[in-house]
Amino acid sequence: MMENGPDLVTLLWTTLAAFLTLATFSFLYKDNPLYKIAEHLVVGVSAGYFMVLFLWTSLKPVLIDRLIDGQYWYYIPAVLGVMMWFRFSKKLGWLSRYPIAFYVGTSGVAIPLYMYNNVNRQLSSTLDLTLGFGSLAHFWNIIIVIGVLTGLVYFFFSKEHKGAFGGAAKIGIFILMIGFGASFGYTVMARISLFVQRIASLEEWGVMLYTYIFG
Amino acid sequence: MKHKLRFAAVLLFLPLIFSPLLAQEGEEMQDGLLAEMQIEPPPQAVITVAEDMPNDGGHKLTVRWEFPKEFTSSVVRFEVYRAYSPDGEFVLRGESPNDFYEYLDIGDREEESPNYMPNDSSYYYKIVAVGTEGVSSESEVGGPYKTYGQWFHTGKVPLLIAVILFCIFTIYFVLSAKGGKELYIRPLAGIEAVDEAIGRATEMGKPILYVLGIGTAAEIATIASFTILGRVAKKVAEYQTSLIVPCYEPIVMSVAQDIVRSAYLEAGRPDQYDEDSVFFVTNAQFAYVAGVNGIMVRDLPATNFYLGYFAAESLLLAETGNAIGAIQIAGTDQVSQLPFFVVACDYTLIGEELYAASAYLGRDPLLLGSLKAEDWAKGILMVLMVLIILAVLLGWDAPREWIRVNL
Amino acid sequence: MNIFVRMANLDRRWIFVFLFLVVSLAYFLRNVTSVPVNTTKEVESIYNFIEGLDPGDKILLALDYDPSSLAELHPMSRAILLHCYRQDVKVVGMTLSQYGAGMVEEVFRNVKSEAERIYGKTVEYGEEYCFLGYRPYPAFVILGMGENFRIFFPRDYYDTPLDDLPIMHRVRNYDDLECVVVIESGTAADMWLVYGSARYNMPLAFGVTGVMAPDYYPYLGNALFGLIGGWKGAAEYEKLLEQEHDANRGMLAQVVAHLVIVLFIVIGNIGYFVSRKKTKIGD
Amino acid sequence: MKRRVPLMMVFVVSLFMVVQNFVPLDEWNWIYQFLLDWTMIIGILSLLLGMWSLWKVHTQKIKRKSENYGYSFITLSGLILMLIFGFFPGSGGIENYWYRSFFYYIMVPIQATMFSLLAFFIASAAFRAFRARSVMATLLLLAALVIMVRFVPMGPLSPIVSDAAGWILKVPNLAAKRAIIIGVGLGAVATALKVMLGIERSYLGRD
Repeated sequence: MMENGPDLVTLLWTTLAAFLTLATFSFLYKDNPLYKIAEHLVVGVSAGYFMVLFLWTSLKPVLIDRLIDGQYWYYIPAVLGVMMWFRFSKKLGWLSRYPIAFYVGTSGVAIPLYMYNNVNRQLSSTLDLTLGFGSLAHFWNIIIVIGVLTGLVYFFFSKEHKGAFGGAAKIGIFILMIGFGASFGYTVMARISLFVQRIASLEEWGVMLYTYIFG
Repeated sequence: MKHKLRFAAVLLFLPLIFSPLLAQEGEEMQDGLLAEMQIEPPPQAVITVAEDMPNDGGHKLTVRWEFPKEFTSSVVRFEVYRAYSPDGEFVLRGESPNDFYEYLDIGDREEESPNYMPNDSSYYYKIVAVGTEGVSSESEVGGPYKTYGQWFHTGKVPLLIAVILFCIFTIYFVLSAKGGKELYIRPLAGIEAVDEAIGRATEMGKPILYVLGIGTAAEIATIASFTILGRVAKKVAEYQTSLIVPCYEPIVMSVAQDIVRSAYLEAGRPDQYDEDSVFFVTNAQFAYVAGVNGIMVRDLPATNFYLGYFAAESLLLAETGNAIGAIQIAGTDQVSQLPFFVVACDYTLIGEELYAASAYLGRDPLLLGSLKAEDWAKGILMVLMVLIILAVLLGWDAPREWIRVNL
Repeated sequence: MNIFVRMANLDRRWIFVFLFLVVSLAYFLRNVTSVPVNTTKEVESIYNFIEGLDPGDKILLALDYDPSSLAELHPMSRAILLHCYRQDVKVVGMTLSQYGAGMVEEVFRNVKSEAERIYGKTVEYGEEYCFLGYRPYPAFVILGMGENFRIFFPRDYYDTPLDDLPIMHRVRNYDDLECVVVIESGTAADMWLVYGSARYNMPLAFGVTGVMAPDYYPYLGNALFGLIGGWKGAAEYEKLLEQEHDANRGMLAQVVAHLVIVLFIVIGNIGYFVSRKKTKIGD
Repeated sequence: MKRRVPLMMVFVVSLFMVVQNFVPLDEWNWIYQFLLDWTMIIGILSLLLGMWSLWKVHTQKIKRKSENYGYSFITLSGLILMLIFGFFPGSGGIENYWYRSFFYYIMVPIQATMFSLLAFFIASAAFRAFRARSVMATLLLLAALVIMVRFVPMGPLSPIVSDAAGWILKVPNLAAKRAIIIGVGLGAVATALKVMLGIERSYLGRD
């Protein structure tokens, strides 16, 4: 098949993909029927896609297979999940609070995790910096520590940003802004490559079309 | 030649093997013969201990053995064998280099795994020193050694202390706030703007768009956003403006529906609540963006809120919102997305400010109390940082290790 | 309307059109022309380090990525491997990426034949390079290798005992290697820092994706002696090596895109300042 | 029953989630994994609510003949087709040819293109926002400019720019990120605690 160039079916699918790519790009100009088609199509298709995917690859092995297997304790989450459906009823709608409460309750996992990742680890890695005036690198580390401290001052809510405290908070927000600018500037590279990849896929389609027509 | 000799030796001593008492003697003599041919097997390793690895569920053992150092060059490697009983089947677990007398036997928790290593079981080990000439010597069987799970992860002591201290702070300040203690809270521009933004939408007769992000209902940022949504929806109900809440996740949608309905109820306008104002779009990231952007350019909301967990869609939403001239208030705890919100939105709640906002808007003393706790924690953290840095500069490194969490 | 006011309030669609055309054009010209890439210290220091090694020296190259970041990271792996082969530096390869072993093995084989073609040398498995394969539990592996490679890698990817590989003779742990270079798309980077560099203090360099790079700049100069970030970093290395390839071809589009954006920022600012002055006078 | 039991449930589940982090025992880990399965099962079963909502929004648009209602047919047919491809007996589920083709040739290109629009939006946002209006805006602008200009060959100036870019990424960028991350950590823990203790309960709605 490949020796004879692309087959018609693949070409048609790829043409559809190219058309939808261009339709999505047309949003840059303004909202228009082509974009509306692409948008409405992708919303419907993706919602269906995940419904099917989750049912076959998650719900079946995690719940249904286990229930068939006799792991009856999995009836508890199944019942909780079904309680969500009581929302369709006005009278029994409050039953859905049970699964929601359980679901929200699992957020407790964040307490040790955030404390470790965001606080303990950051504190330790700040303290691991070698400070001093001996070398430039060590001097910059002092600046980093000052930056972290002033940044934290900015996040104080119960103290008025006035006087020396206000000055520190001001330095803090300045450092935050430099950080934001840097991240913004650095991300440009990654975003441009996304666009280049789209052009590459359009080029691929063009080549395919050309070889199909002219051989 | 070698084989012939060995064969002859075996033949010679064959009858003796049948007698267990004499068998050993025979082996010794065989060894003597081999020594004559200068192929001496390496000495035996002696297993000293197999220790349970701490801080796990009991599926790892560290085997240690002793071996005369001067024979290192006569050994290629050590092979580690393990069995469930001293005379059971010994299975090769791994190898160790010739000068390393330790092996970490890592097993799996899952019974289905071929590498399954149940906890609370006894294990027996045998070390085979593989000699350079292909002759190896087995150690005596060592054991039984037990693995067991631990009740507490000792490396996490600093983490536990941090969590407990913070809990105490929070509870203390919440209780004292409940007691009616007045708390000062510095103004936040993003929060002050909320009323004005809703008012503007009312004047223009345009809707308000509220995006909860793409997190689940268990995401902390989403939970913070729920509270803010409650306040916004109440204002919206009072001003009789319309609200659009497109959702990414069905549970988030369900919660948001409850919140908006309650807000209308609280504002005394339950009849004004439109069930379809909170709806599901899709749970594919960029399809969701396509949908929300479509809503924006067609319904032209006057005010957009983006509060919660956001990934790459942050700028796609914020730029479209900017193009339609909406006032935009954003907030997320995702550090990588903050720059885009800061650049493209009118007001941005940076990180912790998002969590604080839910307390601000409510002016609920209970919620405000926790802000005070956060400030105290920050203060202590800063003092700790400075003190430890001073200690380290003075050459005392120990405090740095005290606060380190070792996973 | 005054031209400066117009400059300050340019319709964003002009930017879109301009960017679209210019970047597309740059993309289609990728094989025709290229841009000079200015090299940075963090990449140069890796290049100079390897350049300064003696023939026969050995380095450890960990390719901890999987097919999803192949496009961005492969040019780096390729450039570093080629450089080592050119300098007759021997490479001990490994991966800590669960889905990467097969792909990484292929990377080694492909670059081997490419190096043979370009430099006319024979690059032989076991002599000039070897591939140890994948092991789970990255933290343990990195720690273990600080004692002896054979603890976690008694045998290589092809099940050959390490001692049967000439390249591994008298290589015990990090001390017997000149440096460790990690091309990384996942979380193992942090572990290389914490369990590798902090504990064993070996010279360590990273090649990471563009999104990850800003997070590792802070380690430059202390834990890391060099850092290659994304396409640009790879392009720099290719340029230093004088082996311009994929990364350099992609650079033209990147450079013009950045130029366009900078240009529009400048236009916006000029328009803003001049028109603001005018209105002030007008008031 | 309507409020107290859910709040107690939140407390118990939350507390378990905190404590299990410190207990490496297998039994605890098993419960933890089991509870994570619960969240997955509840999440997937409630997808039905999402589907229902999507269906209702678009059928009502059609019924009311509101603006652009014609496009709602596209959404609904996309949804129904995918469900048929995936669930029709004997269709092969996720291996179904049409299901996969719709994914590869409709979902992937549109989503990837949507993502790539960021290249343009990042440019227009930079153009509009990077004006030296105030000290803060100027710092933002300068930092971004230095990082972007790093790409452009400028002869003898290049090493200076690359040094400056390196410094920005290394010093203020790190300090800024760390301060935000620590703040987020404390805020998130406080919020999670408030949820656990039932102080923050807006997610339950009111009666």
